[in-house]
Amino acid sequence: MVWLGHFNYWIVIFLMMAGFYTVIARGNLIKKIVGLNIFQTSVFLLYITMGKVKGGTAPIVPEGGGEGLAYSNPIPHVLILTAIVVGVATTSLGLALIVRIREAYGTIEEDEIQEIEDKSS
Amino acid sequence: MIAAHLPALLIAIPLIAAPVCLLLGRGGLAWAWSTLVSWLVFGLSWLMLQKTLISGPFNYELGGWEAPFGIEYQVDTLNAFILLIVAAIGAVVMPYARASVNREVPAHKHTLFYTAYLLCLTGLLGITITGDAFNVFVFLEISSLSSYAMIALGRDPKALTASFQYLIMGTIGATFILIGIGLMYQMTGTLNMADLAKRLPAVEDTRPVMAAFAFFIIGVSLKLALFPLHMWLPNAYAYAPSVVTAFLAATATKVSVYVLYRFVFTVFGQSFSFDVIPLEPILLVLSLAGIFVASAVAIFQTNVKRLLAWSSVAQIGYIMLGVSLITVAGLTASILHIFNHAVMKGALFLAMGAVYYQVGSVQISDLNGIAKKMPYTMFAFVIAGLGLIGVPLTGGFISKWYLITAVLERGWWPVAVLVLLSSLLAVFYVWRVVEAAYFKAGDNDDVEVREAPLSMLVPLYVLTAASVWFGIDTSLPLKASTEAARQLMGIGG
Amino acid sequence: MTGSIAIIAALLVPLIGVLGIVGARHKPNLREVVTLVTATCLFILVASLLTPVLAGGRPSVSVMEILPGLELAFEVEPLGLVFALIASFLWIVTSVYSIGYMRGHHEKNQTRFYAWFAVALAATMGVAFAGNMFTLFIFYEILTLSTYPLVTHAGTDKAKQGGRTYFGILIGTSIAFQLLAIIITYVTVGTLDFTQGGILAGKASDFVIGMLLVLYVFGVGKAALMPFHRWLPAAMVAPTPVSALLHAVAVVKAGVFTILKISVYIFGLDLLADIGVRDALMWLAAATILIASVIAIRQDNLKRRLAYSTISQLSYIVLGAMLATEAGIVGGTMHIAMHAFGKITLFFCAGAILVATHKTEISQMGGIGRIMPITMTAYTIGALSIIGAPPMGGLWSKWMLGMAALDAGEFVMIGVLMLSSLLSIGYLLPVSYQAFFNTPDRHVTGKTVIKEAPAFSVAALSLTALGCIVLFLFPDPLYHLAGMIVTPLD
Amino acid sequence: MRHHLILRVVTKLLIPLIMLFALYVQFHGDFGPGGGFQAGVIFGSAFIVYALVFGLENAEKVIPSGYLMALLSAGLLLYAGVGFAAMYRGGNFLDYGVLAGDFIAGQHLGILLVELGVGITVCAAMIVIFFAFAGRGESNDDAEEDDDFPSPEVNSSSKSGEA
Repeated sequence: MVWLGHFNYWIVIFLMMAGFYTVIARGNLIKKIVGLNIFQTSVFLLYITMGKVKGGTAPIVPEGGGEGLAYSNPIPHVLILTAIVVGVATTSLGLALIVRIREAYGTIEEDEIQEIEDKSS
Repeated sequence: MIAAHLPALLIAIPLIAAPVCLLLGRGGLAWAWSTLVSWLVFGLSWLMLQKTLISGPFNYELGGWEAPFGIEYQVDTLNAFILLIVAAIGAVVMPYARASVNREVPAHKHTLFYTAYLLCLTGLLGITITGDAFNVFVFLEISSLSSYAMIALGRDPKALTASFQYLIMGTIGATFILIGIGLMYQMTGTLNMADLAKRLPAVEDTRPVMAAFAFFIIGVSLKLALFPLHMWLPNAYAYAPSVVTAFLAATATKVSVYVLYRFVFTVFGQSFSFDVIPLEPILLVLSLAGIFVASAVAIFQTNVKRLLAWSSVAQIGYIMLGVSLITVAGLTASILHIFNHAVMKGALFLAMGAVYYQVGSVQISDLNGIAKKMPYTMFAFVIAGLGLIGVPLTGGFISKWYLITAVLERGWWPVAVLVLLSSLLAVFYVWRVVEAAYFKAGDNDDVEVREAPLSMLVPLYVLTAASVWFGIDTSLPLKASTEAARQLMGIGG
Repeated sequence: MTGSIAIIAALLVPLIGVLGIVGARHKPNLREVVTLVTATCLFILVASLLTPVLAGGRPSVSVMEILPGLELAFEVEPLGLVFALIASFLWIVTSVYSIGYMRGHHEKNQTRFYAWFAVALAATMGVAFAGNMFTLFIFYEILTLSTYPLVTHAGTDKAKQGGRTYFGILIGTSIAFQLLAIIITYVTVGTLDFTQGGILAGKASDFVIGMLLVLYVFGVGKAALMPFHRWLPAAMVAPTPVSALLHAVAVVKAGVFTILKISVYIFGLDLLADIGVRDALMWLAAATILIASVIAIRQDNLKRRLAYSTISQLSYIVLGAMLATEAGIVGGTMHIAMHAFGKITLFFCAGAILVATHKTEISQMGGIGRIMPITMTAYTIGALSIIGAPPMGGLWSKWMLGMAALDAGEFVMIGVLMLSSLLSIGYLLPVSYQAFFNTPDRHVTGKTVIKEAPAFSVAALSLTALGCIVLFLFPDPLYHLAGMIVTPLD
Repeated sequence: MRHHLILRVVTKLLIPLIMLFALYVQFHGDFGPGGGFQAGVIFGSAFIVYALVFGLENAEKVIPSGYLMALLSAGLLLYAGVGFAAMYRGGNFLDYGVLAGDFIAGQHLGILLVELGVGITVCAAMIVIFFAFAGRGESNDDAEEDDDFPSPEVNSSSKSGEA
């Protein structure tokens, strides 16, 4: 049951490896970006789940003060908000690059691009 | 007022300058603005280094929040020195950028280019100055994203794929760093570096901390292009616009090395990094392998920028070798080499930028006989190249001298021999270019190739002169790096 | 003028000369006048140091501290002074010679030639006056770098190839071996200052000291000890004045000078005598002497033959140092001077022949003595000096080296010296024979017209030939000065 | 999309609501969940929906890309401006406490302005990204090309102080 108790980590690890594998194994640039996103998302989950405090509520002080209440830790969420924005920026930049690569090479398959580059040099 | 707010100004000024630059619109205005800002930042970083050398490390609390709760900027000699390097390279490269960018980047993208440059500068400065682990990640991504964009502005379509590859690798690296930071936070509940350093020893033999260390180090190694995690670097540097290459080669990887110093020595602490985790043999082997493999590959490159990029990978090896010694002398050598290499490699890439400006190519075969047409540029290349080899009276010699002295102090004779032998590989790759430039007859003499404009030559010669100057008058870099190394090792103030 | 100012001036004068040379690039006459004036000034400056040194003084100056404990410092001691005097005096002569040669041979880029020449001389002065090993190394490398453009002056593929060998071996050995040795010395001893009696004694284990000696001797590639001698023949692609001054005097002598200096001031003779591996190095030097001589005999190209002769003669000096006796050092020092005058004469002659008749191969030189009598007479004088026959200066240094070998009980070495003298007769005198006694080529029969090289060149080579004789007649000042190296007055 | 009458009407109805909700999220951020990031994205989505339904050309008439650039910068400048104002009034960079008479009021004012800056920038960035990608296929002339690069960087920089 100890294993099950850490189920969030199992999810994180599974997603991380799935994403990582996609980045490495797929030749399609878009799929690479998708993999990268999955990879990043797993880390977001890692952060978010670590902020949870057993029995804690949302970290908003109720009216009249809430002495004795346990709150979940909001800091990981704030951090990961930033990381998500970074992820969005990375994704959009990556996609923008793919658009331009497609215009320059006419393909977004890595091996075909490689072939064209080898020919030109 | 300025003295008290130096750390904040150093980041805020380039940060706020970026949107202003965007608003300034097209033409020379954006360039003039970013040049002005670069020099301002350079002045500020100079003041800051002086301040730390005189009165020791100091902190700046953003938003007035106290240290473990708010974000804090911590300045000591080490990062003040690195900041100075970054700012100085920026200040020198910017006047050069005008002509080079006009040649290599389409006109309507100039504003965007300068905006991206300012953001990259902000990011690099931010990584270096901040005392908050998560902030490191954020600034790292700012600098990385803007450098991906700048690299992609290169003329060659290969710049796009190089940038994409860098983006993938860089993001994986950054995400690894993020995981590392997350695990650290989970175990200690703090993100402030000083606070982390206090709390980590209590939990240092837990697996999450070890995992955090591993993730972090691998992530940073990716960013600093430690062999064999360097695959993104050669193409990215080879196909980026010349200014970008010069700027990034001199600063980006160096700043990542700083992050490594900071976490290995300050945050995790020397005993954890080297006793609990066997970092020493790992770094030693990888850096030596990097030096030899990358130098050997450099010899066979046909594109001079690529050749220099491979040489950068090799030079990173020297820098990391200094770290693996875990002595004050080794770290001093390492930090010195960061400085000297930044100056030399900056000069070399600027020289190649000038060649590209006139010739439109940096293939060795297109450089035949170029020395007759561009004597000043190639002379600077030779001088900076000699620095790379480590000839006396250049900065490269000083750092190599220190490195070997440090290696011998540890009694690692074979390593010292290897380091010296590897210098000979540098002779080969530098001399290939020199021979082409000076001895081969030019194929197409009809093409009008003249000396580069003065606006490019002056920055080039500033860096070249610096590489010689700091080989003779070593007081500034030596004082700063010795002091920084002592602080890192926790000896003295 | 005080000693320290003279030292600094000696380093700066050639560099100021460079500015003058470059400034006068459009007026060849003015340019050459500048060169001559610079060379003369330099010689006067160096000569002015003679008085204090003879009085037992060691004028010194420390310019700046490059690294903590490592200064750019200069100190004039007898050995360095001998070297500097020779180099600066011969620079004047070579400049005169160059005027004739470069114009007569219609070389291109003459300004570049004169400018780098002056830089090389400045570096030579730095080597000669260096006060510690660190300073010496710096100027040693500058010397290599500044002569590279001279070696590759022609800019042809052959020049490039030669330059590659030259640069590769000299930079390679100095970085891989010499620098390593210097750093090890610094790490173990904590100083690199040249000190009478050496600095290494008692500071390191026998093994380390032995290894250091090997590293130093091989690290000084300029001494052309086999197997690192290939650069010297390769450097013969350079214009003849370069071969004459730099590759018979300044550069190669900087090499053996460094070895002598290391022997005396880093190891110290007492320590040196105890090092086991010294024997092996001595044998290597002996082997180099003989092998290079044999190779020299087989060369048909005059300059290459002279180059191998130089390799052989340089090893005399290395041998002198490795004997680790006072007489050996004195003999070595004297041989620096004697060989310099002899060999520069020979190179001048080779150049003069090239300019006047465009011949480079010995086999083509039949009867050339009738066309160029002065040149070939000078050649014979120089050759006799190298062989060590009276009445030429070369006799004295060989005499001293022979005595040193006797002192050290190395009888085989005496045999080597004898044998090599015979061999040098074998490779030098046939040229004279060919020139004077063989018939000229059939095609140029008819009356022989005397057609010497340009007057400047002839004057220069006559002067150096005369020098060989003068050194035979008055070797005393030199002997006195050399003696002061091992037994200082104070 | 010209014929989808229902879509057009519903969109027109929705857009003000989306914007209003965005403003709520924006200004309620210091009492409850919300803030500049979220609000910016929601506000931007109003324009994106408009562009989807009424076409890119019309959307660009509503908010020309020149304005977007200005907005991108303006948000960031507002953010940094607050920081400098705090510095000017004797506090540290971004020390909101000194902005108004007493500490609490200063904190309120500071966070409100900063979040507004973030909101503006994020909103503009989202729209710019959308326009850049959406406009790409139609016209490949160079003039369009510059839109794909500014957004990510400016976007990423906007949250630098936020972290």
